[in-house]
Amino acid sequence: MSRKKETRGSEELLVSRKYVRQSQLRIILHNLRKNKGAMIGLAIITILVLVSCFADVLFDYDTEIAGLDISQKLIRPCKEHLFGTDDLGRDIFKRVLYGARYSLGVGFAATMIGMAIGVVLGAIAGYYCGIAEDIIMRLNDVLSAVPSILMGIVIVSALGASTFNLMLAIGITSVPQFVRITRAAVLSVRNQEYVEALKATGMSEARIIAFHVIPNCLSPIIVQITLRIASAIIATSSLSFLGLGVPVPAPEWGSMLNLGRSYVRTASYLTIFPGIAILITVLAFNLLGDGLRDALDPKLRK
Amino acid sequence: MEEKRNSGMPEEEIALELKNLRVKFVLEQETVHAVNGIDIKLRKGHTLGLAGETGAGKTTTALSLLRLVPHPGKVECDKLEVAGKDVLSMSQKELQKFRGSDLAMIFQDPMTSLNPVFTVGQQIADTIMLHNPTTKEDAFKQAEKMLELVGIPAVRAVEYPHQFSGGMKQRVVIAIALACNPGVLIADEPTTALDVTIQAQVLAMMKKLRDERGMSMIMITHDLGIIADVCDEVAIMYAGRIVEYGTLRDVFNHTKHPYTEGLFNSLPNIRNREERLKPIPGLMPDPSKLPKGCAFAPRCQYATEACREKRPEERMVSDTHMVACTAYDDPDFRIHRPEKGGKNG
Amino acid sequence: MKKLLMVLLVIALATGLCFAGAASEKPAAAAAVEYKDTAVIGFQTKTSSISPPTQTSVMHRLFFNLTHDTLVDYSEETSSLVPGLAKEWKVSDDFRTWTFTLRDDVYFHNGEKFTADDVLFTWEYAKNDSGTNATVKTTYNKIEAVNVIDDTHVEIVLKNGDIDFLYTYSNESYSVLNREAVTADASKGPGIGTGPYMNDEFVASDHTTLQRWDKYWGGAAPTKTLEFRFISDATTRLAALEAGEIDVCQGPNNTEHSIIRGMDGIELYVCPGMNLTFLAFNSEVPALNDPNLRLAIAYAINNQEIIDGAASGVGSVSNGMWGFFTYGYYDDWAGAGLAAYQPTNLEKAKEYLAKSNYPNGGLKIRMTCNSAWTVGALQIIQAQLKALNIEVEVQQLDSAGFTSMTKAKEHEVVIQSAALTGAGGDMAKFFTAGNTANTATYNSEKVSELFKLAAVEKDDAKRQDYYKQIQVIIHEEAPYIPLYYAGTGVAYSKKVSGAVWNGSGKFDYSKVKVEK
Amino acid sequence: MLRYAIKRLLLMIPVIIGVSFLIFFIMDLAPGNIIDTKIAEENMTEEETELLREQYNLNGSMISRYFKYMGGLVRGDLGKSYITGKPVLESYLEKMPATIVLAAASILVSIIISIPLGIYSAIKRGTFTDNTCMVLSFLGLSIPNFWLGLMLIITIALNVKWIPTSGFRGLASVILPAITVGTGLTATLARTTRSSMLDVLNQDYLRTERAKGNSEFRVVMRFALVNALIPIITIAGGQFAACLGGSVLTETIFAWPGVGKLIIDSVNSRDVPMVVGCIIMKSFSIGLVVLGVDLLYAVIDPRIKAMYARGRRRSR
Repeated sequence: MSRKKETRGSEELLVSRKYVRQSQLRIILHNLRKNKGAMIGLAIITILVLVSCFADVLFDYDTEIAGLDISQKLIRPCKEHLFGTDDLGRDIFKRVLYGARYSLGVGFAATMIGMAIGVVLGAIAGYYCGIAEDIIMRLNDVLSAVPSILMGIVIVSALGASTFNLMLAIGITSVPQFVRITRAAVLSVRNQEYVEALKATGMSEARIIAFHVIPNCLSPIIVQITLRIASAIIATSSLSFLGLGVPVPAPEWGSMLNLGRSYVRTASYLTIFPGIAILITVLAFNLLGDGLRDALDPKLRK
Repeated sequence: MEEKRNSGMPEEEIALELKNLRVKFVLEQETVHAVNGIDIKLRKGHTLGLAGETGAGKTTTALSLLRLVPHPGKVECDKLEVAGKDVLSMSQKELQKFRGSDLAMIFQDPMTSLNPVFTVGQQIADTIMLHNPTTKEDAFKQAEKMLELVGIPAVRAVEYPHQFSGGMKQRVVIAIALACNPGVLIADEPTTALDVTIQAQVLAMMKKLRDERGMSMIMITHDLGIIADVCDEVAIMYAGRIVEYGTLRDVFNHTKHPYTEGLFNSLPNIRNREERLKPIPGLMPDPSKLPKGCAFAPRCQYATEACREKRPEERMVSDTHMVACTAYDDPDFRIHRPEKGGKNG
Repeated sequence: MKKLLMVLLVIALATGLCFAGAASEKPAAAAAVEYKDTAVIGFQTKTSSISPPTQTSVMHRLFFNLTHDTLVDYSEETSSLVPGLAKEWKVSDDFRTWTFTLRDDVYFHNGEKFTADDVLFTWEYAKNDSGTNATVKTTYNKIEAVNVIDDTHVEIVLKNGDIDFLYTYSNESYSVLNREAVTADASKGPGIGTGPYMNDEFVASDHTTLQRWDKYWGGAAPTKTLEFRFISDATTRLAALEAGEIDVCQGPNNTEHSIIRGMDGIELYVCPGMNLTFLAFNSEVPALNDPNLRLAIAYAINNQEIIDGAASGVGSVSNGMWGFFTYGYYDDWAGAGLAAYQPTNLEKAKEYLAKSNYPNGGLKIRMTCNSAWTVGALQIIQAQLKALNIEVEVQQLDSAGFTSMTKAKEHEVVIQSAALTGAGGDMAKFFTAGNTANTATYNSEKVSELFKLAAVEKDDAKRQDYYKQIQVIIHEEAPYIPLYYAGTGVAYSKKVSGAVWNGSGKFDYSKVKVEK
Repeated sequence: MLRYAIKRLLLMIPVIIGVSFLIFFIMDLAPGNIIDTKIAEENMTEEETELLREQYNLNGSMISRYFKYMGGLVRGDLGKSYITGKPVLESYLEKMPATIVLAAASILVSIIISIPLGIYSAIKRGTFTDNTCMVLSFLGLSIPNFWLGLMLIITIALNVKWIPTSGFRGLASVILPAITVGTGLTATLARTTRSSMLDVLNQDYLRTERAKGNSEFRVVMRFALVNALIPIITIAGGQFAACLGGSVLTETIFAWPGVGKLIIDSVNSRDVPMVVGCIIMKSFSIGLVVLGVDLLYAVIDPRIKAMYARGRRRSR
């Protein structure tokens, strides 16, 4: 396909080849780096991950995180306790930092579980119209009818209360969303000519879906991921109200929100700081998600 | 609209005048110079053909006339007058009144140029309501009349774009453009997306409407056949500049510019089957890194050192024929393509 | 019989202090004070029925007290039985046959006159109706026969004697229903009673509206309409009171007591409740079937710290697994040669620990609770027991999961709260086998024997002594560790008067009035 | 069109059967049953618990209880609640008006906030305003419902006399709950609006509209928005359907007699007929709303109407 090397006019060829050599990944990273928002998001997430990993080094779990001291109960934010202390006299600042690992873990892992199942089912439903689509979509409607709290009660009681089971419970309740989003995206991509062309080349259906159809539906999926992370972290607070959250006394932001609930008027800082932590985490994931989505989507590229 | 046509003033002779149009798109890594200084003078009732390969800046020129160049394009122009109005100084309000009534445009791809969720009749009536507001029913009736004019049965006015074929859609686009009887019509490769038979019908219909209404028109295309069929004058564009401009006879029979010669050589000659095609070597230059001197020099068989250094000025070889090529500094320079039918042939 | 009343009076005086302010009877206000014709009360636990035999929870009994009457009433101020629909009553020597003289000026809300036949009908209807509450059905099954002597006299014969029968029978769930009303409309009929207010509107877990019954035998109530709004969130309920939408806010958050005291126009009334929060050690778990270990834990736990930490200080320390207002209450442990659990005594705790199977601790105990409030208490106990090197794993379940675990005896230690009543016999359910409340699976022939004896002991002193012996045994074996009585609070607008607040949470609104 | 609607309604029957079985199965899996709820209230002896087991025939297997229940369901009888004894359908319908009013008001709030935000950030793509709009839309999702609800009550309801703090008392009382639920939905709807507007703004026919002489405002708000409506309606419809299932936290905070609180309370007290009945009704109403949204597509986009006319909707 490439033209015979032309002596004259060679510099144009060199010029136009500039785009060929850069690999797809470098272009994506290049665009990502350009997007300031995505960089801010990435920076916050790396800080959070670092804090989560080294929390054990920073704080000693038993004394500073779980150790309670009633005499230090409900102190307003001051020098020693930046965020004040909670109703059992524990320092909120340390608990919020330490809690990063739980909320980040639960939020991210639950969304990944939901995405893994949801995207696969959604892709199949979207690609193979007809019976497969009807079955999967109807099962999906059935699954989405189960209230998330009931799902939490059953999973936690059947498998015991642990952080992983909490992730499983929240993950499963976010599957229907992913199935619907992926199906809609795959449906619109499936009719494109290039999918027929690929079929014509005899490529197996699985490969077509995995390497050509899904990558083109990444945009709505990434948006859904970032949204689900937010609702996953918030869901832990309603689940921990019923005792289904991360086992006490772990300082998970959702459960801290829930514990501070009856102090909204008297000691609002009990809920404000975990709330802000959740807001920052959710924003970071979304700025990164947006940046990634725009970098990946050729249509939107300048 | 009536009184403008028959006033004898010489200016009225000029339907559209454009002086030194320059358009560049400023991106992060590079700046794309799409149009590098274009002058157009379109006389009333005449049709100017704007020819050139893709990427020569034809569509950008057309959009600049309507001041519709999308972000991040930067338009600079010394003068732009249409039907005696200075378009450059127009406010947004005035521009909106101007577009569609004084100057209208037809786009290349009919498949995507019509709003999918409104009926065809509605879209035409909408234009009418914009410029000469009347009752809804009346506007719809006028729309139906327009459809008849472009050869579509009025009864289909209530149908949606997806129920029309490519050719029919282009007729609707034309109907929309002509709904308010514009003085000047710009057609940006109106038939490129259509197959040949439909192409001939659409062109015939456009010519008939143009002659009936005495409309002046700019026909943008890369197909020299269409230019020969429809246009009175021709402008050959290359890398954002007009390299040759003149009447049909000037450019077709007394070709001066090597690039124009190259274009003609790329056309198969029906009469002489054995003749070998001589395509122009190389590709259009990268608009962000235009070479010094003549942009065509790297691909021009007659290119001299001077061509690569100096930017060619525009030279009048007859009162109606202009060429921008440094080679003509040497008076007896000739291109291989023979002249046909002497001076006035 | 008279002696019985005397003793009850003594106990009542001992606890009377907290009720002194109860009846916030306004001093004779200026003559021309006008009262609203509607009082609005915000309450916190949802109700699901207007038929007395079907429900026994405190909130339901509060409503039944307004809409129905029982033959005999239990007055929480004087902790004694007072005449209701029966003017007077007498009992046979073997405490089996109870004869009542009924009032003849009582009318049901549908205009029917109240006669002895209605007492008979209520018994027959409740015994067989599927909706009747299990405990109510068991009590009615203890009755052998109801004999109507004439319109104003009725005789209730029990299968076997029970001195405390009237205590149980005075419970609002045994209110009298009207034969005609219930036979006419099975769902609305049981809602028709003889009380000061009539059932008007009832939307489950949303609101209940009662209208005044003008022909009430005890004199018409001062306020025409009582509207009860179910507002489950305490903070919102308090805000509704502040905004003037409701006149009474039952059970505000303990955490918000401090703000309520600062609000003008609003009073806060707190009284040590009748709900005892306690720990129960499942004796079927080998490690926990060791009194020394349990005593060590009892002495190590600091109840006051739990109250401050988990209940914002609203509550009072409890030193015995017995209602302080319940008949036969005994807490003079020093007198009995024992050491009280509270205030906390670490040396004694270590002493008992040394004698236990885990001399230096090192064991792990799973403590389970069923509500978000008690999780805090368990976390405090978790920290306190570190002193004995005992590791506590805190587990929270939802209420049905919790009871199914305790019923199946799969729990180790649980933290619960139970509403105690005035009847000594009522405490048997915690200490005798075959009861779901016996979460400690405690079974001692001595204690069961003592309870049986007490149930039929005519001599009051002997009966007191039996209950004392039970409490001493329980104190030494410590199957349960009492923690604290959660205070019940109520916030109400200063314009409200005539309402009677009491510890059990079963407030009496029959005389409430609200100034304009 | 009608044939398509009927087909979708018929398709709902297997869903409802599937839902009823799944919920029955899950409720059986959950620890404890109705008797444990009653025990939690007050003490019972062994005989009494045995008596109750008979009454609720809990001794039989879950399958037998399920078929007995389905027998009733086929005749349209959703059974009676274990707790109140009232028919489930009656209790559900009693809660429907409040739920519908809250759902509609919340969607209204979500639309009023999200769509302008989405369009504005689509037009100003990549600039600072674009990011701030998206961050604003995000606040709703990251602030927990109960916290926002309580703050609204304390700050607004206490100071503005005509806005009640809680309960379902006329239209004024729906304002605060609707804001609490609505802001939670803005994140999703604003993002969808933004991405679908971005797709449409690239289309050629907008250039035609501009060339006709339309003002930029009309081009965006009339011609572009109409074409971008489909994904927006899908998400808004989905959110309305979800709200029909009630929002537990907001109903708890505002003492709103909604379906969400009813379902969760029934789950907590293991009132199986009420849970299954309410969830069936909930999925039924959600199914209707989703069908309504699908039919709405045809009204907006003639291409889809054409597909409906051919019976099976193969693809959007």
